Amino acid sequence: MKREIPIAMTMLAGLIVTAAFFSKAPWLQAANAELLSWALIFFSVAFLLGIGNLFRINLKQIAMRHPDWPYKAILLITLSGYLILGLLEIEGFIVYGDGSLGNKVYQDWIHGAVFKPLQATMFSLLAFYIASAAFRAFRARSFEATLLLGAGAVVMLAQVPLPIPGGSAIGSIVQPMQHFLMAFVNTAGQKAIIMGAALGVLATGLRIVLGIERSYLSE
Amino acid sequence: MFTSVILAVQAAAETPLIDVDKVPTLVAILIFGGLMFLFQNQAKKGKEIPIRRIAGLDALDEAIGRSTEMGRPVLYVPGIDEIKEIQTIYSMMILRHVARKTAEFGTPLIVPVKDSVVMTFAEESVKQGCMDAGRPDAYIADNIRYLSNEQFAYCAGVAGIMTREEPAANIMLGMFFAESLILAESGFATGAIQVAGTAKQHQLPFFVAACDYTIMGEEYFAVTAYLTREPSLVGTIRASDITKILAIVLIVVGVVLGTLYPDGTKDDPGPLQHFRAFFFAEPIAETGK
Amino acid sequence: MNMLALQAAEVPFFDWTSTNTHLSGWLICFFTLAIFSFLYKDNPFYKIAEHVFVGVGTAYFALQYYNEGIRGPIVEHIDRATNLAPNEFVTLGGVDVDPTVAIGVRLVAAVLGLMLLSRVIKPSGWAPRWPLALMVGIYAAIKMTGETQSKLVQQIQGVVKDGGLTVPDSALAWSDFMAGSGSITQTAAYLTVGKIVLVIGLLATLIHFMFTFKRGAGLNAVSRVGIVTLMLTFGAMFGFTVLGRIALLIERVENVFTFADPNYAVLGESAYLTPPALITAVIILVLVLRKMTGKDVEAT
Amino acid sequence: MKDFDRRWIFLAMGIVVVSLFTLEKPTEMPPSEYVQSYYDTIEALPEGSIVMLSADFDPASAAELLPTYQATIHHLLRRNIRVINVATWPAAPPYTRAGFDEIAPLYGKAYGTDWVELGFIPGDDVAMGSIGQSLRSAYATDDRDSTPIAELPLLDGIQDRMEGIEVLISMSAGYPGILEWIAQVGGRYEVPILTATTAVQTPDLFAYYPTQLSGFAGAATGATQYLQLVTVDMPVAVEGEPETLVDVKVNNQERMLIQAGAHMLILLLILVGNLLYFFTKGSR
Repeated sequence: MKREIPIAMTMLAGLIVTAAFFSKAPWLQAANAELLSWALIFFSVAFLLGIGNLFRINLKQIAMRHPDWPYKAILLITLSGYLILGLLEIEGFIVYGDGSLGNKVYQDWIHGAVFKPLQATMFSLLAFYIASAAFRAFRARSFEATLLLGAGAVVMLAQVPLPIPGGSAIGSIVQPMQHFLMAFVNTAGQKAIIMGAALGVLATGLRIVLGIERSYLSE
Repeated sequence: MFTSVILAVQAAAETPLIDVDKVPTLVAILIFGGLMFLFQNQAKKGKEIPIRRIAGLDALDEAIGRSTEMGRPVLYVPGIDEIKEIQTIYSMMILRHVARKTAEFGTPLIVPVKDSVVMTFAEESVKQGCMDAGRPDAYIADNIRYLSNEQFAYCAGVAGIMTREEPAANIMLGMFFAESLILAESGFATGAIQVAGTAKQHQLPFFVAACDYTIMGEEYFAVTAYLTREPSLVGTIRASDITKILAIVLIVVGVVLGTLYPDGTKDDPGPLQHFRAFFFAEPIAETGK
Repeated sequence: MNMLALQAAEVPFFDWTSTNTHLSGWLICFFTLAIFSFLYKDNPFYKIAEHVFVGVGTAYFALQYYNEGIRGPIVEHIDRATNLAPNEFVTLGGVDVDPTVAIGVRLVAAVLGLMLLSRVIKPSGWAPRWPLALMVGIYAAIKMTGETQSKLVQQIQGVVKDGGLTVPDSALAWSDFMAGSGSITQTAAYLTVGKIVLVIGLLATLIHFMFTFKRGAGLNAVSRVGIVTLMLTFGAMFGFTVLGRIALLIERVENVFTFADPNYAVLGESAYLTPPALITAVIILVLVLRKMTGKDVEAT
Repeated sequence: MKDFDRRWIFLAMGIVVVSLFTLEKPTEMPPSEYVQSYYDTIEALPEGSIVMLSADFDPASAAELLPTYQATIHHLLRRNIRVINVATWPAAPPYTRAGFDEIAPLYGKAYGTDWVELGFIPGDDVAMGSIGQSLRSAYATDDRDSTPIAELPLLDGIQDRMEGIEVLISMSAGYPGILEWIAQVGGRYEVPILTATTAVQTPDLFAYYPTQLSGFAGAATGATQYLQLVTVDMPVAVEGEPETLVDVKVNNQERMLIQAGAHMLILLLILVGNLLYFFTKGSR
């Protein structure tokens, strides 16, 4: 019974959601709407579970005096500080001077002054890495790689204005090339990839909804 | 395709139970499902379904062989996603195959992981692989390494292993994101033979440009079926192939009809419109020429 | 270049509603430059920034999930349903439902949510499996139906819809193009060739991704066309990826330059005393000192 | 090659980007057909119609999407189109709040009747399915000050299954994003879809245009082209005035020049790297 009940639940939920796709029957639509709301709730709870994990791992490392333990402490302090501030704000314990500003003033400020620069800069590092890879690893060592680099070069030249001598001449050559590449060749390749991926999703989805695939239960 | 039948039944019952626009999708799911069951059963009963060899797969053995000759370790990166991602699960199956090979040759196998759950799966796969080779002693627990849960920190850690321990073969199979570029580049700079594979097409350009062999997109799943010979996987691949043939037929017929009879008239909308109405439940346009 | 600098000379020290203040300027510049310092070498500044990033990021996400995924659909939903006037209904997917039923059903979801939480206490118990099983079923079904429709059926439909290889009436004749009117991409010849390439490329790539057929010379040749199509596609993706990555860097540099305005300077209006300049100087100084004292032995 | 310190390349990239900031030479770029259709679809909407604008990005990709996001808000409000804002990425709502707080007063628009912020909704694909199935089931309150959504006048005309919504626009940075909107909403209900995407996602979109996607502004290039279209009849930038959309446009055009410089550097690096590779390969 330990496995049968969950599998039955998976199948029932999956069949209702699948049926609601094909039918406009009102009771199916209602069941579907409620089930989707349930999924949102479970999704959120599952995310919050991860925080417990983060605390456990980092507290352990601090206790064991891991070489990086002061940084782990910074992590936990910022995490709990922001959590407490945000909860107070969401639950309405913080009164603003100007009530018209909405209920996320402090959260938004920290988002803009701390989270935004950190995340954006973290990803902007990739501009440097791509430059380094261009020099050290992108080689026209095979027919395939040559085609790839050539197509990439055409796109790179055609996507920007070229403020150099002869730039407009280069532009008038690469732009039609890019158009052809994107509108026809790329479309063909993308469509084939998309259709293949859809078949993969279809296979997995069908196996789960019909209760054949059970690996997700055996963690 | 069966739109007309369903319309007739619904008209008789006077309640629209099935959304007509969605009938082609329903038919597609039913056809694919039927094929999948058919071929899975065939494969289970032992019917031989051939799977073509993929260049990247031969390269796996070659890369391991070369590491052995040079007396240097093999590095296996199983992607950076969690175990819920299907590519990670498949990567664990391939890891077992790689571990068997390295155990046979007596070559060390280093597996850095980003997720603690994936780590337990990786340990299990490597152990199994060593058992398959009849060399349980070849399993070295320290070589399955949890580096960091942070994308770039993990990446820096793997790059560090590449430069310090100089593996002669880097095998990267699984779900990759932006770090694919850094991994492929660091590995190339050390001169290792690199085999990479992912079904995530956005990262494939970097692998193709910087790796010796690349297993691209759907090939990734076929590799798994080829190695494991798991009947359900093989049957699924066969079902996908047949579905693709059906898709190709539909496309060819549609394109030919559209080219031969581009314009319909008001009285006779033309073969293309009938074709689309029949197969895709599309309403026939009122305005012919 | 237009740095979007504030024209008002008075930059406030701190204001909850703006990030164009002294305090946020220092924070933004510190975190940006600390992350960039990783390009030189792993160092304490980067580690501080990295751990703050994880801490703040996780907390921010958690608050969003709590507010929108638990508070909204459970607490506020039930609160709203209990406060309905008599004879009013809760609308669920277009159907009017009695409030007590709506509340009851949502309470079941809340209990299942708690069962999922029980993983904290007993990770291997049976309780978390129920909500997990429901989640997997719902997710699989919605993916399967939506993607089969949009990525398989409608993709085939899209190719067929074009009306084969015919070109629109608006297409330009080749002679007109040679006479100097319009771009080559509008000519009928170009569009026809393009459509042929599209159809052949698509079919060849689909055939390349077939694995369970014995391969002869014919199939191998078709497969080769598929590979060429794929490589050109990946090349296009490669070009666009470069475009995107560089755009991110430009924005970061621009953002830091905003605070190089003397209005943000401390102790006088000199560009040398603005956050970017001072923080860069401190980071470089510390990195040099660490190198001299041999504290940065661990290589990246 | 093995001993080459890649930090020299990092330095070169840094120098190119920083030095080109001194260039002040905005260049016009002709709009592509895809960006033109994005613009035209919004232009063709009748006044007073309702559009759903989904913010599916976070700070990591705001550099690419924020200009188009701001321009789209301007475009919609200027044409008296009403906007329902949703988000499937948790870090997106602050951009929505900031954007509308700044832009809406310029056109005299009021919260609740001209625009609403429903905020983030968890669940990726499921979230989109839920919004499409029933906006009222998906959201209990708005995100601005927790007003129950039944009290928002803008939502009066909205029924389940996307009825009442003329166009769905996604500012998409990846998963979940435009491809999921197409699958979960575009494929199920008959609502046209527009999108602005990051560069990485742009090549995917060609497979969906024009049948499943009515138009798109892809990458920094698409953003610049769209900004040019939107600002055609806007007053020119005034020195000393607060930031206007025209400033954003000029700024984006200037960014494209830096972009061009960086592309040249990358192409040069690929070229030199390959030459070195082929010459040293012979001597090995």
